[in-house]
Parts: sequence; structure tokens; C-alpha cells
Amino acid sequence: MSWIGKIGRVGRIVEPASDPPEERVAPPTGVCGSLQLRHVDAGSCNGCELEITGAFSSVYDAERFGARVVASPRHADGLIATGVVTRNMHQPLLNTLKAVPEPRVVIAVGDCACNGGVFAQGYGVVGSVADVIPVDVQVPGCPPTPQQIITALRTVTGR
Amino acid sequence: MTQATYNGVLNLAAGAFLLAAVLIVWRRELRSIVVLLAWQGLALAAIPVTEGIYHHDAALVIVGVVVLVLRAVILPLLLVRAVGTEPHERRESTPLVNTTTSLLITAALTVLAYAVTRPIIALDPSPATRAVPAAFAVILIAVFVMVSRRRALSQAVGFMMLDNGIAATAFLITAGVPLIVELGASLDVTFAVLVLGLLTGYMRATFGGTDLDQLRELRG
Amino acid sequence: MTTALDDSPTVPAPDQGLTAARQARGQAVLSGGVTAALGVVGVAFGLSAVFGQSWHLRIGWLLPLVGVVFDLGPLGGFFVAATGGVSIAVGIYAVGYAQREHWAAFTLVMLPLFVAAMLLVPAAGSVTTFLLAWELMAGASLVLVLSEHRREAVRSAGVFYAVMTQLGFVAILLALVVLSAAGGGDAFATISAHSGAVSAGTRTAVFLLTLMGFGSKAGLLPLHAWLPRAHPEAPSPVSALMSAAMVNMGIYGLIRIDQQILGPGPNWWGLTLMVFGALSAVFGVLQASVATDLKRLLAYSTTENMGLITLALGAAALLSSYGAHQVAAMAMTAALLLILSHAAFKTLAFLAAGSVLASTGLRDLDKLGGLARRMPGTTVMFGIAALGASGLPLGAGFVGEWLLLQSLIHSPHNNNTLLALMMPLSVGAVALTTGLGIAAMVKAFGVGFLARPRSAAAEAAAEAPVSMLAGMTLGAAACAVFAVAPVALSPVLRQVLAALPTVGGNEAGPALGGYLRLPGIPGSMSPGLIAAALVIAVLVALGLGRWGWRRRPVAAAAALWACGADSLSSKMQYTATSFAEPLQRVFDNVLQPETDVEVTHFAESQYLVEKVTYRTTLADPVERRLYTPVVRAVTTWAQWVRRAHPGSVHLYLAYGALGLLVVLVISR
Amino acid sequence: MSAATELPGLTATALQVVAVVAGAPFVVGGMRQVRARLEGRAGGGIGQPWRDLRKQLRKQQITPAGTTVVFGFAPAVVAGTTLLIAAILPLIALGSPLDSAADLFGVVGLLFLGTVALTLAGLDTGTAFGGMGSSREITIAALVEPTILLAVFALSVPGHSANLAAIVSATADHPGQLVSPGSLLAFVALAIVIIAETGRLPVDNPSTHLELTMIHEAMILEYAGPKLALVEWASGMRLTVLLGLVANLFLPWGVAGAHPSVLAVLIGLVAISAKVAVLAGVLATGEVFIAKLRYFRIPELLAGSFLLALLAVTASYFFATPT
Repeated sequence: MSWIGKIGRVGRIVEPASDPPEERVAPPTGVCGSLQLRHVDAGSCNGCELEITGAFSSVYDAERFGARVVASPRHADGLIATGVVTRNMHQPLLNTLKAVPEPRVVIAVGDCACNGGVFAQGYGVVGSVADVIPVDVQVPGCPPTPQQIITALRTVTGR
Repeated sequence: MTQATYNGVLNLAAGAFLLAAVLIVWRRELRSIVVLLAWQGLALAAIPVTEGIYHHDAALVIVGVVVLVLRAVILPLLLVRAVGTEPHERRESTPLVNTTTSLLITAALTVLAYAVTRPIIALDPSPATRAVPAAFAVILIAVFVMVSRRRALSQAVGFMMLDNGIAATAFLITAGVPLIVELGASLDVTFAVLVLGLLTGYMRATFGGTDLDQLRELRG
Repeated sequence: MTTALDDSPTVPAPDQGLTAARQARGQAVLSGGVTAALGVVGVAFGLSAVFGQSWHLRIGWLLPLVGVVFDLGPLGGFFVAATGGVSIAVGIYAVGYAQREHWAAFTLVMLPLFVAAMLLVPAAGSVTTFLLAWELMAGASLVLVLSEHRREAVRSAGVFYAVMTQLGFVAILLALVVLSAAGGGDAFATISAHSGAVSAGTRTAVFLLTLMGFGSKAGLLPLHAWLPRAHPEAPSPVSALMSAAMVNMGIYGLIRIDQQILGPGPNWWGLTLMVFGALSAVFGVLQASVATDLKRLLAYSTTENMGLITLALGAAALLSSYGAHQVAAMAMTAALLLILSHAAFKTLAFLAAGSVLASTGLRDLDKLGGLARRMPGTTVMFGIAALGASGLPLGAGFVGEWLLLQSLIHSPHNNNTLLALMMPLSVGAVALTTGLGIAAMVKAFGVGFLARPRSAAAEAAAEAPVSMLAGMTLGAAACAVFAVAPVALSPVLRQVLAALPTVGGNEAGPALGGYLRLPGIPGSMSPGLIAAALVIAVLVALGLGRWGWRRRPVAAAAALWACGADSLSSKMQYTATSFAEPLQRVFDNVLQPETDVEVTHFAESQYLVEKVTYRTTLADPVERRLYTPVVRAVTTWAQWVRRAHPGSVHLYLAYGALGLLVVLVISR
Repeated sequence: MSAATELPGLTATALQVVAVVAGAPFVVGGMRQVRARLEGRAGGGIGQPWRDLRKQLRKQQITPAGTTVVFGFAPAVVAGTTLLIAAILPLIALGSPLDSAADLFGVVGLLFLGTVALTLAGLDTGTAFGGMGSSREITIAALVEPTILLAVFALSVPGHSANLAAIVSATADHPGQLVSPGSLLAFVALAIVIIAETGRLPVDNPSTHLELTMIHEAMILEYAGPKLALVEWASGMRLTVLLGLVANLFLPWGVAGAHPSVLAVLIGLVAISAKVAVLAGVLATGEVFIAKLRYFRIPELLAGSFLLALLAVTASYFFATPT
């Protein structure tokens, strides 16, 4: 019972939504207001993971814009890739992309994913995500804030 | 109150009475067990109150109120006090019979109770006697709880369930026991609980726990 | 005899290979054809007997003193027809199977004999004839079980089966002898005429003995142990005959002797039947749901179904002893329906398992898999059988179980403690049986036939020849009829019900029209309509799925999702063992599995695991608890007896003389 | 009866099916929304599942290597059985033309048929997770069956029939039976088994991302695009239909008669929608407070519900109040 009271006292903790961004990527057909993503850590330092977790947390609540993270790439409309592509994760990344049904988007989160960041030219590094697979949306920042990530997601979901 | 509502309320009380017993078997957290016991006391009190109102018997209503105060308020409070302060005391450490089995045993006991109380119902098939099996089932379940639990406190709960069951049977078969008898019984239980509370306290002080298996070590 | 056994099942030398092959083919066709023909005859006679044309035949010279008496009534006709139906399918199937498996001539001869014996049992009209036919059936089945006698497992199974079936025969023998002594005659007709005069004690004795004898034949707990041993080891057509037709003879005996001839008994008879039935059903299905040997699983499922049938019989007896004839008739109808549907889907299941065995040499579900692509026909057949066995709608078993449940929940319970306690518990038992049955069948079909092959042998599986498929198709057709249009059976069932004294008259039974209506109770069901509606609904669902298909990219095939890795090895699949592991854990204290896990570490470090071996053995607990002590006792006793056999002729003569003296003294 | 009188029953049934098909995603969305609000989030809105469905229906269809027709048709079978159940149940009106074709046992059978189809599909993929999900699902189903049938038994005692219309109308005629212990215990038991059968907390977590904790989700990991849409849709419809069943079994008010007028049908529609909405809200609220049960503690839960169902039967036998 005390829990209900607590819920009542806490109330809504979600940040107020800013109005949707103007520029849109051409969304995959049908993806209006609904975007399931499979997250692939291609070799990240887990900084971006923390921020992504924050973006889907109660405070930023990316779900209100129709974005969700799913377990199986078959259920997904695209990948949300973080980190530089290491040699060990190169093939898995390609496999995962192959497993996503068409039409699909790839969202690269963080400097490493966009341009290699601090790990560029590392001996175990194949390159940035864009070097390996076509990337539709890039979210710069090391790490990007949840707000930036959500804005990027909204450019796809269009909400 | 009309016949129908009387039937309904009485059956409902009996059902809730039995349900509380079943849930006590089901649950393991001592605190929730005590809460369930309070609910059972409420259901128990509902029986004499209903009968009193239906038969226009003031004494029964008073008995009911007394039962309510004692069994739904005071005794649970005492037990809550007795629930250990240290966290590992909060749960019934794995009972001697695992939960699934004890639930099935409870089912068997209930069916048995229904079977053996058929003659009583056949004797005088009034709504009150028709609810007797539930009360009797609670008695059997209480005995089973006392047999199968380790913690002194859950044994105390079992003991009080037993007493609840006896009281309910009395209320249902004879249209209510005299006030003084009920008071005496309830006082006994109160003292029993106080003593148990003390005992558990001492045991915790001595052995650091109220797992009754450890009492075996008392043998010289 | 010896020549027949030595006739080795190896491929003959190439020079006379052609002729030998043609000869083998001819033999197989002959044997299978005769079997099927016998089946046709059985169906014809059975149906004609069901519809009132009673056959009576007495052959005086065949047996001294009493002669052989055949007397086929509606009840017997029902079982003869059921057996015949099974035999037709098996006969056609055997044509292909015998060639593929290079059956010995001896086996080819015994198959029709076995069928003939089974057809004679329900037709027997006198105690002597019945016992004769019964023993013939038992002997023939034993020989057939032993037909692959070169394997050790087969031999031990044969010994087990021989002992149990003979003990059962002894029980039946005693019972029937006592009965005919009390009933004042050898013919069943005479006995049932005088059955009123039989004393209560005798009735009880007869009931208990027959329950033992027929129960062991029907594979009821605790006398089921021969089933899961003999059925897997026998050649699959024989398993089908035994599991779908022979076990029914036990049920036939229970109905014929205890209900038809002895007439309605005291209500504890029905109670006993219900208890044993419920125990057998739950235990059988529990063992089936954790079994990994396909044929063993099916054998345990036979125990389960016989348990359900016995439960229904008991319910019918109990209810009619309380005068609830309509509900009793429902229960009896349920029993008859279950007998038929079980015969159909169990034949089909064993035949399908047989073609899997013939093509892969595997019975172990943990090694099977991926057959759906390699043996599509067989897979469809087994799917139909499994659906029937799981008692779901569109399955053969559904109508029977539905009726059984209805009869249980509609039993009049007011002011009767026994019924009020018995019925909910039996509903619980039946429900648990159904649920676990679904799990067992999903395991058998899903693990054995779907997914990817788990061994090279399964990889190399090939579809069964036409004749085998044809035999299975018959069974599948029967399943379909029972599942969708039980109305086809209603005249037969009405006739059989009318012939049973324990359940009321002709009109009491439920009406199996297009709608299945319960007598005097608002309740009805229409499997055909459900099937049609379901087809429409599935089409509608497909339509929903096609919504917006124009905007889709072209459909594609892709590799399985391996969590980013390149490929999944077929070793990563769930096996039958792992599939049933949760159930095995839940029912741990009933099944009592013996599991041991060995972890071997690397020599370098005890923190690095080199390999882990997990071994679990599920011995039948009843067998372990009950049979082992008995067998031990018997062996020790046998040791004592052996002491008396020093082998000296004089001593044996002395034994004889002593015996004679004793007899003389007593009979003085 | 002539076609003229038959027509309303048919239309009501058709309306029932359409309402379930259209409403199920909203039920799921509403439950997610309630949960989001209780967690202090804004939530995706009630229409979110509809958006997901529309999108999935327009996506590419992928056939995993080595799967058979079983995998291909399982979603349609699940959805089909659910649609059929929706047509049979007295949700809006009593006089469904299929009412006499299948009683409560038949409905339970159809429900399990759908479950079996999906389990076979999970095994058919031949992946580790698929088999795992199937094994868990079938185990739970096997343990649910006794409870659900005993609950049916308890419910069929007052109306002396397992026929749905008979039960509903019997309860509507004697509302006094609702406060009897029998029906209360049956209600609790049925609620538990429905939670287990529809894969809600605490038995299964519908929104988990971790394969090892999945039951229902693990079986459908390989589905993509339209087939996935069908599966999700079907599971939503299952939930809706079962909630509607419970609502009308225990609160049978507002259900139109056998040959209803247009107004009655509308009232029935509004009533069932309101009941389902309330039940779904309660369920979602409850789920906020509980965590997923350890898999091998689930048998305890089901044994408990079995006990409750058994008590329900015995109670409704013995408490039979003289009427």
C-alpha cells in the first residue's frame, strides 16, 4: 500500500518533450511513430551504452516517441550501433544487419561510431561503423547526451 | 436481514475464513502471515455478528465484537511485535514440507474435512451447519501448519488458527457460546501468545534464532 | 522351429539375389495380405454382430468334453470390428515393412495367426474357448515380440513379457474357473443366466482376479511394466497390433465378465476401477512426458489411455450403481469412443514410428529431428496421430475426453459424499493427464520430426515406401473421422450400449448427431462445426496477415539468427531430454530420476573446466519398488526348490509315490 | 427459427470478432500506458501497438533457413483459434451461432491448440532459444490445464452446464451466487491461470530483452514482419478475449440476449469494453508491484491455484444453498 502512496508523491518525473526536430531522414516505409531497434556494441567503451540506457529511462522516456529496444534483430527496424568496429565484432555486425528485415535504418551513436573517435587507427580496429555498413543517422558526441540521442531517434520516428 | 443475504454473508465469511488459512499455508513471509491471521480473525468475527443480527441476539453481537477486537487487532499486533527485528527472521526458513506438497496436503485435508462433517450437516442442514466443514478444515490445516513449520512464531500462528477454527465451529454448530466462555478462551490465547513472545525473545537472545530444530540441542 | 529361428535376416548372395528378393516380396505380400483380409473379415463379422445378427457356432470335435463355442454379440462384435480395423492398416503396412526389414518367414507366418487369435477372443462364447483363444493370442504375441531375438534387449523384454502375461493368464484362469463352477456351466450364456445365484464372496473373488488378469493385459498400474519393455522391442507393426488392439482385450474382459456377465456389482467395484484408472493415466502420461525413446513414449501413452478408459468404465459402473443411468451411459459412451480413437491414433503412431525406425534405425528422440523435410508423409501421419493422442480439438481423442469430463462434472452429487469427493478428484486427474499428454506429444512430434537432424542417421532419412504410407493413410482417415464426424459411430455405439445391462436402456445414451447433445443436460458440442469454423478463422487470420502486402519488399530467406555468430550447430538445439527437464524437476519426487554430473578440470588449473558429463536415468519407480523385491524373493525361493532336484531318478519316483499316497489319504 | 430472427445474433457475433480484432491492440497499449504512468513516464500512447502492427505488416517477410510449414502457419493458427474463441464466447450477446458447437471445454481446447501451434513453431526453428521457450511454455500449459478445467467444473455447477450461455445467464439470474465462496475461489483460480496462460507477470515478463528469462518471447524470436505482427496481434487478442471471458462469467451484466435489438447490442459492446478496460487496468497496476517469479517457483503458484479451484468445486458442492 505504501508503494501506491509513493507513486502518488513522486508523480511524473519525465522531462517535458521539446517540439519535434524539423529535418527528417527519409524514414523506412511504414516507420511512422514506431521504431524498434536492436543495439549492437561494436567495440564501445560503454559510455554510449549508459547514455542510451538513460535515453530509454523514466526521465527521458524515448518510448513516448515510439522508439523501443528489442531483443531480436528480426523484430527490429534497424540497428543502433555504438563504438568503433573492432575486428572481432566486424562479422557479427554484418550478420546482425543481415538479420534485420528490410526496410531498415542504421543509427550510429557516439564519436567512435561516427568517425572512430579516440580509437581511430587502433591496431584492433576495422574502422567506424560507416566504414563497414551504410549509416543513416549519426549522433556525434563522446558520449552524446540522452537528449541528443532522443532527437536523433525522433528524426526517424517523426514524432 | 433476509434469508438470502444471511446465507450469502455466512457462506462468504466461511469461505474467507478457509481462504485465509490456505493463504497462510501458501505464504512464507512471517509478517504477511500475521496480516492474513488478522483477516481470518475478521472473518471469524463476522460469523457471530451475522448470526446475532439474524437471530436478534445482542449477546452474540457483543461476542463478535470482542472476537473482532481480540483476534483481528490485539493478537496480530502482539505477534507483529514478536516478529524478529533482524531480517533473516522475517521469512519462514524452508518449511519441513515444500510449498507445493503442503498445498496439495491442504487440499486433501479440506476434502477430508468436508467428508467427515457430512453427518453433522445431515443432522440439521441449516446454512450455519453447512459452513461447518470450512471451520473444521481450518482446524486440520492449523494442525498441519503447527506440524510442518520451523519458526516458533509460525507455530504460534498455527496455534491461533487452531483456536480460530474451534471457535468458528462452536459458533456455527451451537448458536454461539456464552460470552464468558469465549472471553476465557480468548484470554488463554492472549496469554499463550504473550508467553510465546517472551519465549521467542529469550530463544533469540540465547540461540540467535527461533528455528525450533535448534531446540534439539537442549537435550542433555 | 529351429530352422525358422536360424533363418537369418541377412541380404542373400547376389547370384540368387533377384529370385530371393522376389520370393521375399511374395512372402511379405502373402503375409500382409492375409492379415489385412482377416481384418476385413473381422470388421464385417463384427459390424454384423453389432447390428443384431448374432453369430453362434459350436465345434464339438475340436476340444474334448466341452468343444469350442463361438458366440458373437454386439459387445464382442464391437471389439472384433476394432481389432479388424487395426489389422487391415497393419497388414497393408507390413507388406512394405517386412521386405524392408527382411522379416524371417517365421514372423511372417505368426503375424496373421496373432490377428486371428485376437479376433477369436471376443468371439469366444464359453470359458474354455475364451481361455484357449486368450492363450493363443498371448503365445503368438510373445513369439512376435521375440522375432528379433538376436538382440539382448529383446530377449529380456520377451522373458519379462512372458512371465507377466502368464501370471495374468493364471489369474484369469482361476477367476473363470471359479465363475463357471458357481455359474453352473461352461458357456457364458449359461453363466450370465445363473449369475444371480453367484454368492457375493465369489463375485468379489472373481472381480479381483479378473481385475488383476485383465488389468495386466490392459497395462494398468502396477501391472503395466511389460508394456514399456515389450512394445519398443517388438517390430513396429506388432507393437501397433499389441498396443492398439491387444490391450483392448483387457478392457473387453473387464466389461464382458464383470459388467455383462456378473451384472451390476457393488459400488466399490466402480470405485476401484476409477482409482486404478486414474493412477494409471497420471503415472503413464508422466512417464511418457519424460521418456526419450519414441516407442517407449508411445507405450506409456497406451497405459495412460487404458487408464482413462478404465476410469470411464468405473465412473459408468459407479454412477449406474447410484441410479444415474443417463450420466452412466455418457461415461460408457466415452469409454467406447476412447477405445476406438485410441486404437486409431495408436496404430498410426506406432506405424509412423516404425517407418522412422526402418529408415533411420533410431528410436531415441535425442538423435532424431529434421524428418519433416526428409519424410514428409510420415511426418504428417505422426502429426495426425499426436494431435489425436493429445486430446485437443480436431484430434481423434477429443470427443471421448470431452464426454468423459461431461459425465464426471454432471454426476448427481447431492447428499452423496462419495460422488462429491470422487468426481472433482477424477476431473483433476483427467485434466492433469490431458495437460501432460499434450506436453508428451509436442515433444515427440516437435523434437523428433521438426527442427534439424541431431545425428547422421537422421540426416540420411528417406521416405517410407508406398505400401507403408498406404497402411498409415488408413489409420489417418480413421483418426479424421473420429475427430470430425463421430456421428458416423453413433449407430454402432447405440447398439453396444443397448447390450450393456449396467448402463440404462437404448435412449439413455448421448445423441451423436452433427451436434453431440448430452441427454437431459443443456450441453452440446459439434466437432465438425468447430473444424469448419476453425478453417474459416485461420483463413481470416491469413487475410489479416496479408494486409498491406503490396507495400512490402520481396520476401527473403535468411540464415537462423545465431546471436551474431556465423552458424548454429545442430548440437545447440533442445533435445527431448532438455525439453522434458522442467517437467522432470517439477515431478521430481514422483519420477525419482538418478542424475549425476561429472566435472573434469584441466590438469593445469582446477578453475578451468575441461568437460562436464551429465547423465540421468529414469527408471520406472513402480518397477523398482515393487518388482525387484518380488523377483528377488522368487529367485531365492527357486534356489530352495532346486535343492529338491538332485537329478536321481529314484528320488523323483519317490516324490511321485508320496504324492499319490497323499492324494489317496486326502480323497479317502 | 427464420433468418430474420437469426440475423441479429450473427451480426452481434461478427461485431464481437471485429471488436476483438480492433480492440486488442488498444488493450495492450492501455496496459503499457498504465504501467508507464505508474513509473512516472509519459508512455507511447494507447495507439502505439497499432502503429507497431501497421509497420510490421509493411515490412519484409523473412523465412529462416530450415523451417517448415509448421513455422509458417503457426501464427495464423494462433490467431485463428483466438478469433474462433472470440466468435464463440458470449461477449456482447448470448446467441452466438457457434454457442452450441463448443462449450467451455471446447474453448479451453482451442486455447491450448493455439499454444501448441506456437510451441511447435518454436521447436521448428531448431534454435536453442526457441526450444527453451517451447519447453517452458508447454510445461506451464501442462500444469495450468488441471486448474483451468477444475475452475470450469466449479463454474458449471450452479448452471448445471458447461455451456457458456447457460453459465452466463444462470449467473445473471441468480447474482447471489457471486458472493458464494465457490465462485470467489473459482475467480481467483481462473485469474491466476489466465495470467499464466497469457504470459503476464509474475509468470512471464512480456517486455523482457534477455533471452534467458523469456518464455513466450523466446519462441517467436525468429518471426519477422507480417508473421510477427500476426503473433503479437494474436497474443493481444488472447489476452483481450480471456479478460472478456472472466468479465462476463463473473459480472454478466449488460450482455445482450439471444436475439437482441440494435440498442442492446450497442449496450453490450460498451459494457464489455468497459469491463475489459477496467480488468486490464487492474492487471497492469498489479504488475507494477510484482517481479517475475523464479521459473521453478511457478509450480507453487499453479499448485496454489489448483488448490483454490478444487476448493471452489467442493465449496460449490457442499455450500449449495437451498434455492
